Amino acid sequence: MNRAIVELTARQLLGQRRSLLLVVFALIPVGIALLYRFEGQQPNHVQWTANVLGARLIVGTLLPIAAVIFGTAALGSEFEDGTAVYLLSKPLSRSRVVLSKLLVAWLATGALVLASVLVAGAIAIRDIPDQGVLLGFAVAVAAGSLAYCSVFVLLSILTSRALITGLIYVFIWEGLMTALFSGTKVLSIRQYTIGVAKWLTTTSERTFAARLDGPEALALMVVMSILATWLAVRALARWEIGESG
Amino acid sequence: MSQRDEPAGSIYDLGYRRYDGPRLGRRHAMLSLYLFSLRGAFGLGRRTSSKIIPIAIAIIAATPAVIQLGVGAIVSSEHLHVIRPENYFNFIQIAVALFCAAVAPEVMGRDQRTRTLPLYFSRALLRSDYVLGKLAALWTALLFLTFVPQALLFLGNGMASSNSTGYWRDNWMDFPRIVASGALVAALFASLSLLVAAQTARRAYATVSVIALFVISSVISEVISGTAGGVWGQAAVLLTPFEVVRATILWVFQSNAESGSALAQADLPGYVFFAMLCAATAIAAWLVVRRYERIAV
Amino acid sequence: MTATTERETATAGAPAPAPAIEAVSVSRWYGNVVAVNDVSFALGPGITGLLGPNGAGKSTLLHMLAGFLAPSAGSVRMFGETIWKNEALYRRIGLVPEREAIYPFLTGYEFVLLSARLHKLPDPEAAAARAIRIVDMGSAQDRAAAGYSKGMKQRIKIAAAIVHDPEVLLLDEPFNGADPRQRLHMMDMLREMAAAGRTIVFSSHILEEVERLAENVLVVVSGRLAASGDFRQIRKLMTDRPHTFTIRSSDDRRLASALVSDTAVFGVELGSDRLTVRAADFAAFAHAVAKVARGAGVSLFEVLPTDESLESVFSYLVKR
Amino acid sequence: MPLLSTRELSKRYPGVTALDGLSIELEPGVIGLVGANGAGKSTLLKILLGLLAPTSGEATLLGYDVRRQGPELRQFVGYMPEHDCLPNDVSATEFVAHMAQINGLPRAAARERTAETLRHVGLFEERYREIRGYSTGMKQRVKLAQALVHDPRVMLLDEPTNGLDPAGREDMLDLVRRTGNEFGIAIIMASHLLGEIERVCDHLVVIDAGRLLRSAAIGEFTQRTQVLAVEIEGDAGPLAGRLAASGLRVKMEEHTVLIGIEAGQTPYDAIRDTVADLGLGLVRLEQRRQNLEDLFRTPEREDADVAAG
Repeated sequence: MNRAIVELTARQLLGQRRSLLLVVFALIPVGIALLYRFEGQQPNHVQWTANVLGARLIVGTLLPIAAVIFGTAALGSEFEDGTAVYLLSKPLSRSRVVLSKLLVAWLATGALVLASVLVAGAIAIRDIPDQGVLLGFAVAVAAGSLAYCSVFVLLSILTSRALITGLIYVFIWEGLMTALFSGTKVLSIRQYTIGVAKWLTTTSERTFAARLDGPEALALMVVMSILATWLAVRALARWEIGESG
Repeated sequence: MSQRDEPAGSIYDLGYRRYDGPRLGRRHAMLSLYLFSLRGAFGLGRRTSSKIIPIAIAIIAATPAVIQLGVGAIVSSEHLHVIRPENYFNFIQIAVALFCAAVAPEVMGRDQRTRTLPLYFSRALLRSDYVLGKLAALWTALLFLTFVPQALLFLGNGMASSNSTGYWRDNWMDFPRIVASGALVAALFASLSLLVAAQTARRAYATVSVIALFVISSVISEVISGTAGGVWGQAAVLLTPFEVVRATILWVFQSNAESGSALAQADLPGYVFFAMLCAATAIAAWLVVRRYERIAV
Repeated sequence: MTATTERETATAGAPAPAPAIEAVSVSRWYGNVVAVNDVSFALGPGITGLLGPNGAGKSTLLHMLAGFLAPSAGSVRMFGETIWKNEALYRRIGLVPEREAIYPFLTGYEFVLLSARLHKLPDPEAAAARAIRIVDMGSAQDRAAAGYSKGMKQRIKIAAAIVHDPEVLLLDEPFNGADPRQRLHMMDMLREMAAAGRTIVFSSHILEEVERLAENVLVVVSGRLAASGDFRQIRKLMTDRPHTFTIRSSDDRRLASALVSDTAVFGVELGSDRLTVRAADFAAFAHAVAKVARGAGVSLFEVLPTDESLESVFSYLVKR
Repeated sequence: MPLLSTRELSKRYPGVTALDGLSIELEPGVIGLVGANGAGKSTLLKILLGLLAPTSGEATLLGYDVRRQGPELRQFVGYMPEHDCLPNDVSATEFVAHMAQINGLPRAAARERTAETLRHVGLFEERYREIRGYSTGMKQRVKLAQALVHDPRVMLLDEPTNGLDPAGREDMLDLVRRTGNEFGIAIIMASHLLGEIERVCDHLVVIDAGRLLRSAAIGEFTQRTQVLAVEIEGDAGPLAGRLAASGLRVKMEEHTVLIGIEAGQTPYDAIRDTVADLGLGLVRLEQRRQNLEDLFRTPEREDADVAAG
């Protein structure tokens, strides 16, 4: 890690209009949780919180969108703007550049989504025992952010169209293909995240179900994160400037 | 040169020539911009790869009409109307959304991306003319999805009918309704997607943002409808352009929502949706004009 | 200093230290397109101008020198070490890229400080302040870079590139966007840095500036090295091109007939108010002209060489 | 009617004054516009083009008020920006014809003039290809063509040679010169390269800190100075020493000796003879001209310099 790069990236990611947009996004689950609290008609709060708020809104929408935006912007925007050369022409190893960028993307995504989970969840679940749903999603989201970000940082080194590619992965692959073909779940960070969340709860299968077993989901998530990070380090080490500069 | 027997031969001046013809001003400029953008929306005059997506989506949007006509021709039954005009949008809504996502950034952000805006704004054109020309272009392009297939379907149905005159007499009211609903749908989608596309010069961001607008508004609307009761649950359908458009079309055709659908549950009067559509279109268009009035070039 | 001692031990026994920059049979191709073709040169302290038409391979070459592109064949060395994938060498290199992009949210000072911190300088604040003073950006250092003009961006980029006091400075089109005053200032600055023993390479399209600044030029044409060295020496090597002078004098006609008989001259043309002389040997003519004029009793008012500029050398090399 | 006239034209941004009460009057011609970065050059161009509204003051171009008669005026204005401004997925023909129509030309006329203008700027077969594949030089030509296609009465060119290599630069300058002289279109050209201005323009406007520094014919900026420059092969020291000893005021610059001429002095023969006596090679002998660059140097001029030395 390099402190100067970490600070730079933090300002890069947080000081822009898109971050404000993301904060608005993160407030949407909170708003919906409020609505649920005062106008809701569902009898089972744990079920609603886990399935609708947690799995659908947060893990299914907010988390991947925040991760794809922060993850591809952390390093990708440097290539796009032509500022990457300032980092790469310094006596520090390129693996440090990647790790510093990844760290900030992860922290930004994680903090935003975690805040949304905890606040919205606390509102929705009310005061009954929550069967570990809040804790489960909090931990799962923190881990899921890392997996998503490492993949998106890798994408941003490999292609200049990382944002589009990332969204295709999120919406088409994870959203559509996994719904149609169950086997693709082993390549879906969304399913890993839900699997980990489920593992940490004590809910019944009828209240809240996951497609992957907890240990299996966690193992896949770890493998995916490490692999993506390793590939990103390797790709940046071999990176060459484009013909246009 | 008056003598005929002189050998014929002249050297012409190929130097710079002045232009003394008419200069047609703002209206002509706007019209040219409109036509150029409309052509660009379908990739005409561009490389093949820019034509594929818009034209493919337009074909997809026409497919239900073609199938219905085909079925009508084979079965030759007056009463086999799989697709009623008021339901046509349900078949093509995804195509319309994708078309907006693919084409709106092409229509709107392109000149910002390539920094062509200063060339437009330093010509015989006002900034508001520019935006209105672009809006009109996307609106017209969308009519090829929301109106043209249905108009063809209507005409085809009439001609395929064993009793054409009777068909026209019974159904003539459908035609103005098709026109009105097609125009309204196109207007809302054009202004909303241009508003999003106008916010960024980067094409990928614009495409993604347009899709995000449609997906996220649908998810939110659906979640709220399923979660909350009362006024909130009712009003949730107003949050997504798809339901607003669907309901407005039903209102134009004086028809009712299918029982069990979100609209049926919401049970709001049709004019509310029509008003929502008009208001959203106008506000979005105004915001785009405002953005371009202020944009520094 | 550690880097220097390491190098010294590595090359212990070698008589001469390795040149600051050395390209050994460097080629680079993209698919079937050869951008740089078997180029070799060595550069030491002083200012070198890198010239070439658009698309001749200048940027590719500069990017290879900067370690941003791997040569497809051959090697690029700095102080005897390969630059490709050798981050440690950046301690001794400063780089000013062509694109004007700077982080828009940083102030000029923060940008230079970032560079100093990434170099892990012991006192980054002092180094940043010093570099900003050199480029004379003190008055704008606390403004966000988003509001800088092109010339200001160039200067702050140079400050960031020299913050660690590098021995080698590579600049890609450094004068782009600079106004006349900034150009003068930047030229003086580069001259001073070269005088202090640094190796400076810059690319430029503005031949007048290269002519004034660079002692040494590298001319790249179609991916090949077309010429290198002092351009005046290069001009002298072009023996198939006569040197032309125009002369104004008190009596052009008499001077003309006197010059015709001189061996150095092979053509004289009498114009309305001046004389055009073609000579095979530049130096021989230069040595002859004053003597011949004195012999003929003619006063010389003006003697101008007409195709000795870098511009004419360059266009000759490109069209060859 | 003057080409351009501004009265007390100002543009202020929060904290920055780009134009500060600029008053100028210019007759048609090829006019160079020079100034330091941030001196207000591009602000002036943008105000004339209607891309920016002035804070106060007035400006008329071709007799039209730039603020109140913008669209009418701009039918007769061509603008070539400094930056890239071309879409890359259409052909030059298509783009330039479109721009002609945006400027009010009917379709048929737009097509005809497009073909002709592209020929003028030197684009031939390639004009039907996508702009994406063009070289920098070709793109600059398209940019010039779109500014010229509607036969404007005045063209505003911002750094027209930006990014061009020496040959491309030469071609572009030639085009600009022809446009101004042969086609009779007034040109206002902003550039940082004084050499270019000197070659192309017949009038120069210098702006500094948002105010008019000087506006005059080019010739007035490049008058001869009272300094002779003698460049020789090899060391100039001995020559300088001899000439100084003979009572001339001299100064040395590498291979060149500068000699200040006082009224009535004609040191030509002395120089010739000294060079011949010392057996030196005479490379260059000329009376120095004032340099446009001197405008941007610290105030002392070369004359004063030599006089002092």
